[in-house]
Amino acid sequence: MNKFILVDPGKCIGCRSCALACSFEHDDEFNLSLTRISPLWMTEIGRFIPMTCQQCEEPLCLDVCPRKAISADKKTSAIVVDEDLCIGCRACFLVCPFGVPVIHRNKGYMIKCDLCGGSPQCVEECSQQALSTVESDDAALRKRREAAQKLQALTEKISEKAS
Amino acid sequence: MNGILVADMERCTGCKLCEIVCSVKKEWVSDPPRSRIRITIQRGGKNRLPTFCQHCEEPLCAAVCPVNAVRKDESTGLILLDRELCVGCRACVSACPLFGVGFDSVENKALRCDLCHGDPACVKYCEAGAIQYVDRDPFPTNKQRAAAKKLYSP
Amino acid sequence: MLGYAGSILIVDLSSGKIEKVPLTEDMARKYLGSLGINAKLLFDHTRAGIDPLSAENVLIFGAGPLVGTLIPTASKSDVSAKSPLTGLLGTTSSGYHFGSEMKYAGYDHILIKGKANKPVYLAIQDDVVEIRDASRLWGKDTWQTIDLLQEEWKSEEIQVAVIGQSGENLIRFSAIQNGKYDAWARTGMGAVMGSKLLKAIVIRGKGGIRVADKKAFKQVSREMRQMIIDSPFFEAVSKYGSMAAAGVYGKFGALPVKNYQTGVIEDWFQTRGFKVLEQYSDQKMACPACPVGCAHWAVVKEGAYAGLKIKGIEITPVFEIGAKLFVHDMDGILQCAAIFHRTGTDIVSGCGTIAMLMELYQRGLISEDTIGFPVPWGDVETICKLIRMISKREGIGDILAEGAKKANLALTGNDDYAMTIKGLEILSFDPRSRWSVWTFGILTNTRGGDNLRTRNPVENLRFPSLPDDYRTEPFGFPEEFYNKIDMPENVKRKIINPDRKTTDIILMEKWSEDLIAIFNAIGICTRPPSLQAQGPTSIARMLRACLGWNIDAEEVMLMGERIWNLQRLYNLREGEKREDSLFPKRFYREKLPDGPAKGMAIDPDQVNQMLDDYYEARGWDRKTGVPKEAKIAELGLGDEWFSVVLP
Amino acid sequence: MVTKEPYPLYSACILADYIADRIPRQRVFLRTAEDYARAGIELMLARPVLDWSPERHMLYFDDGALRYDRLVIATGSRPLIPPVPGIEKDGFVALKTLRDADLLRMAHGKNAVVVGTGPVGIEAAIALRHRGWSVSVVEMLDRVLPRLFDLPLANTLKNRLEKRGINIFLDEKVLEILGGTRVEGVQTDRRALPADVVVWVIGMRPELTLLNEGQLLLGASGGIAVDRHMQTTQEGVWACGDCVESEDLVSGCTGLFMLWHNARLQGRIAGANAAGAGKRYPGSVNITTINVFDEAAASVGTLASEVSPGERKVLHRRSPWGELYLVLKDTCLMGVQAVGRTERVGGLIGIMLQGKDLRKTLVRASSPADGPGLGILRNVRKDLLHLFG
Repeated sequence: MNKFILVDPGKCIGCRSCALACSFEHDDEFNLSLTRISPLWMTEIGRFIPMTCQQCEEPLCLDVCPRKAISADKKTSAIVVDEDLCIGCRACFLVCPFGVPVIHRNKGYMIKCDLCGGSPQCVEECSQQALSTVESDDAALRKRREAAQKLQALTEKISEKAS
Repeated sequence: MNGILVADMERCTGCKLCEIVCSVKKEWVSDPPRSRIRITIQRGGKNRLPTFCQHCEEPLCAAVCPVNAVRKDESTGLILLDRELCVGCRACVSACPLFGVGFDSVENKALRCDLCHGDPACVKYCEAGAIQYVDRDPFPTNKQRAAAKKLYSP
Repeated sequence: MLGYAGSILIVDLSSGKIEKVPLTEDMARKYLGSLGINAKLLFDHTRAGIDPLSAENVLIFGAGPLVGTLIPTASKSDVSAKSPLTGLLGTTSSGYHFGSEMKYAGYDHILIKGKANKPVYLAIQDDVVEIRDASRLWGKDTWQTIDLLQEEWKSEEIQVAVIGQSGENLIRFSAIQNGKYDAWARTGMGAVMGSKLLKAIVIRGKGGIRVADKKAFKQVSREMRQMIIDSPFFEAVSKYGSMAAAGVYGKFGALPVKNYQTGVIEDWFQTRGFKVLEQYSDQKMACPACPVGCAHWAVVKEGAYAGLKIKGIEITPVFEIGAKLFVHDMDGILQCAAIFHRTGTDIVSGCGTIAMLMELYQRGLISEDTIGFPVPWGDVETICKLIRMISKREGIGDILAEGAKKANLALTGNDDYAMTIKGLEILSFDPRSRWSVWTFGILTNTRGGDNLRTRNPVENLRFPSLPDDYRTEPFGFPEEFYNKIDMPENVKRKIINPDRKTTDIILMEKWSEDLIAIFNAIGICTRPPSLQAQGPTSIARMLRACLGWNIDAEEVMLMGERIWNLQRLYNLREGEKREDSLFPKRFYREKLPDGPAKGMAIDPDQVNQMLDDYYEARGWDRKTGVPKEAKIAELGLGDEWFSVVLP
Repeated sequence: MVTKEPYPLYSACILADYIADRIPRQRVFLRTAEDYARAGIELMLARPVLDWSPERHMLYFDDGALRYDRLVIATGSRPLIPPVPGIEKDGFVALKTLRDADLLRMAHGKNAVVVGTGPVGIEAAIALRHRGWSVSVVEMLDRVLPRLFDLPLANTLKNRLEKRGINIFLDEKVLEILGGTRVEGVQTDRRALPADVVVWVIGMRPELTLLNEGQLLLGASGGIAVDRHMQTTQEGVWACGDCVESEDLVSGCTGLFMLWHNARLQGRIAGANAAGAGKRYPGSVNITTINVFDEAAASVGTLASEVSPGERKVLHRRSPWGELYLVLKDTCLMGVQAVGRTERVGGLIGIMLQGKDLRKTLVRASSPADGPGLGILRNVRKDLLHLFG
């Protein structure tokens, strides 16, 4: 029942507020190379896609860490990094299917989304509601509900046409 | 110049050309065991894993070296080995969690990738494109882009 | 320095010398940021009367103190140089990511002087600045160049300022492209870059910007965002971008149809109004930290231009190509816009020049033989061909490349059909049908006939405003909005009349020019939602939180006035006269033939009177427009003033 | 910096190489006096501290005293020498310092006896063999390197040592050092061995002679107890190196882990924290590598003999390029020993740290991208699964 940041790429307008808020919260400066969330512009599909940690249920990064520096936070259930243990070997980056863990340029340890200890700043700064914090169970539920609504809308359309 | 090697294990064919190229470039002899990049072919040949130095930020190999022969070059961030100082104790070989350090049993010294000073030969010769030399700068990595492409393409 | 990156990068292309000098706190405190410091640098680094396309000219990129932070809409950067088109101050803003990337790389300003001996591009990665060979890029269009550079740098994250063939061939209205779809377009900055044989600037910054007070900063940036969202125009602009206004001007009969021959197009709203947007894409695109996201991603799905992908169905290309050149459909408009972007040409000036040619052709003042082919209104292929010819200076393109005014003179011996002010082609709506702060502003603008340096923060587009009373403009906002306007009470009472029916154009002009100068200097966008949300008080708050300065609203407005006067002094130094502040002749001579404003023309006497009053209000000499000594003393611009008055 | 050593920092780990003449003497040094001067450190060599007063913040020498605001104790370890008769004789060397190595190099004769088969003992034996001595090794326990390897791998190494002409006597206890003023032999409970030099390396103890009773809290293992920030129980006093007790990152046990890299990291952290930083020591990683006549062997984690027989599982694999020995407790990886390709030890540390059920890990390891550690395990997957039943 991990909490994570749900991304709605259809709403993102690529303003990078999330990325700026992220580095500001964690490092007190606006620095896009220290951000834990990056909205990327994908020309092929004409969408911005904010990429951030999915807080996997069984994270590969945690499995491969040669120093056990990655663990699930007890309070927020976010997958977090122990700065003292991390040796910056990038093994987590290599195995992460999303390429999310990155090395802090100045401090030498890995950084990734830690849900800001429970209230993610990127979500708060997103003016388009493209980001939201959800429990993974909720997400599944919401997806199902959306699908149901689409179906309903479709049937209504058809019945309108028929009448 | 500020880059690292990244291996695409799905693309690696296990041809070991990189090992030959590396040993020839660095040792002037075709001797794959003396290459700085190694392909570990797992049982049955199903999985192939190119391994090489990841140039960790706080490397264990430097920590265990009893003679300070491994040091971090502050300007490039590379972990470099001073072969003059190395006494061949293999502590770094054992300590590296990522198979990153090799051992030259001819000269009795550790072997470590120096990224050919920004122009890695293994990358140039890899036919399959399994080894890439990428910017180590985090924001936003091409890998994230590739993942996003896969995730959301129709 | 907090907020600022703290350095100015000076690159001398002649000698290859690259230098990083600190941006002093004194300079920042006096000229604030991009627009202001750019003007100061231009003033100091060039002699009076230089040839804009010579090695003596300098090209300056500047990003303001709030750019790169989370302050909503703070993303604008400014490019300045002596303009090859007007011979006066060249200055042009653009949003997108280049400005913030400059700051991340550690530079508030980049000043390029001299001239390379072969095509080069400038590669900036934080402290590592290199002048690299660009022979293989020379001759390529901007999109190809960007693709090649992204491939070379193995990253799509690099920010690129690049010129196309237009800049290379010194077209006087060529643009510098800011990425593929944005541009520092006006006043011919691309030609200055081209004259230096500088094909592109690639920038990649990994540094950060720190601010003075984290807590206060967070609070003020969130409040500002909320204020923008609460603006009466937010919904429309965030939904339709600047296209929200396209329909309104159509209704006023203020469209620049066929080079301002008329103001009306019957099917305007159906073919070129904001509703058309929905057929192209639902993807909005924003500049950094902007909650509005006024640009739109457009994909042409079918027809002759199927597959074309471009950002920004915006009012400018739609007005310029759709009305001025009379292109009927959005596909065609997008196709023309893409060619403008690819060749690196200013859409406004380009359309103004082509429209001039088309009108000459329509009136039989120029024959098909001279051009080589017919140039009927609204033909997309002809327009694209003309843009390409201009960008390569081929055939008639060589004459057109000099800008509408010079080309008109060269072709017919007079400039009757060149719609320019101070040599710069004017844009958008017809001043005869709507006289407002904006209209008068294109006359007083320091860079010539362009409106983006004067926007009335309380402009209300619901009312047509016809020029029987030149002094005032309708106000028309509810009381609560009046109370919200960020303006000192005494100023507010002077500008807006007591029963809140009208605003005083002259006083509002001065106010908004100073305010917009500040907006541009700190890098905040001038689109209506942010314009209505922010004023000197909120700007002072943001500067306090960000820079740690003890600054109040009064000082902010004084800075704006200083920047405006500095620009004026530069223009005076380069020889601007009062007589140059003149609308194109058509607006005085010809009445609008139809539409709601049928029969209207501009009265030259009224305009003259307005200018007198405006100079007076600015503390300038009533007749010559030279700033008076008292005003100069107040602003602390003594050195600059003496170099102009006693050269 | 105050030390009783007459030399600036040198590497104790490579004394054997120096003894074997594989490196010149100056290479043993890692720092020169100038290095300290350049860093602004006042170096006081050969100044043994005789007494310490934590209350008064004073250190006392035989000829003076020194006041401090903050203190970092890094006194290291001393050789463990039980009261065996004859240890005062010439030719008896407890190999610990550079001076001991110098003594050993200057020794004359033909026969050497090394007592103790820890890494130092084995390396010393090899080094002496290189110098042409006839070497015998005496070990009290049933195998060489008893704290690093279980019997199978220890036997492999023993064979290798014997093949190169080193005599090894296991399960023997030294009773007496024979001779007059000079060492002439060693008497064990089974035999008498001729010896011109005796190298005594049965272990190390923390060097705590400086401390008076109750000044600092000591741990169960006898080392100084420190918290995660390397701070002792005294305000303003930090301690690091061989003299402190630390936690093993792999097993979680507290103990003395006298390894160079642990000491070095502790030193950096203690120093930084004494200067006001808030760094945390993650724990010790006790990986030991040893070279036995150009074949490497390495070990980390728990030995099979330390796991109760009911839970213990062992996987021993031989291949042309070496041997791998995995120690499991139920389904968790607890220790790894390797001869030959020692990088496999490092590769598996991460998996040991996770402490996860290996069956789960193996089932999940479907992607080739999951790193070297799982790669090794996958190679022995069949055997492992067989082991788990």
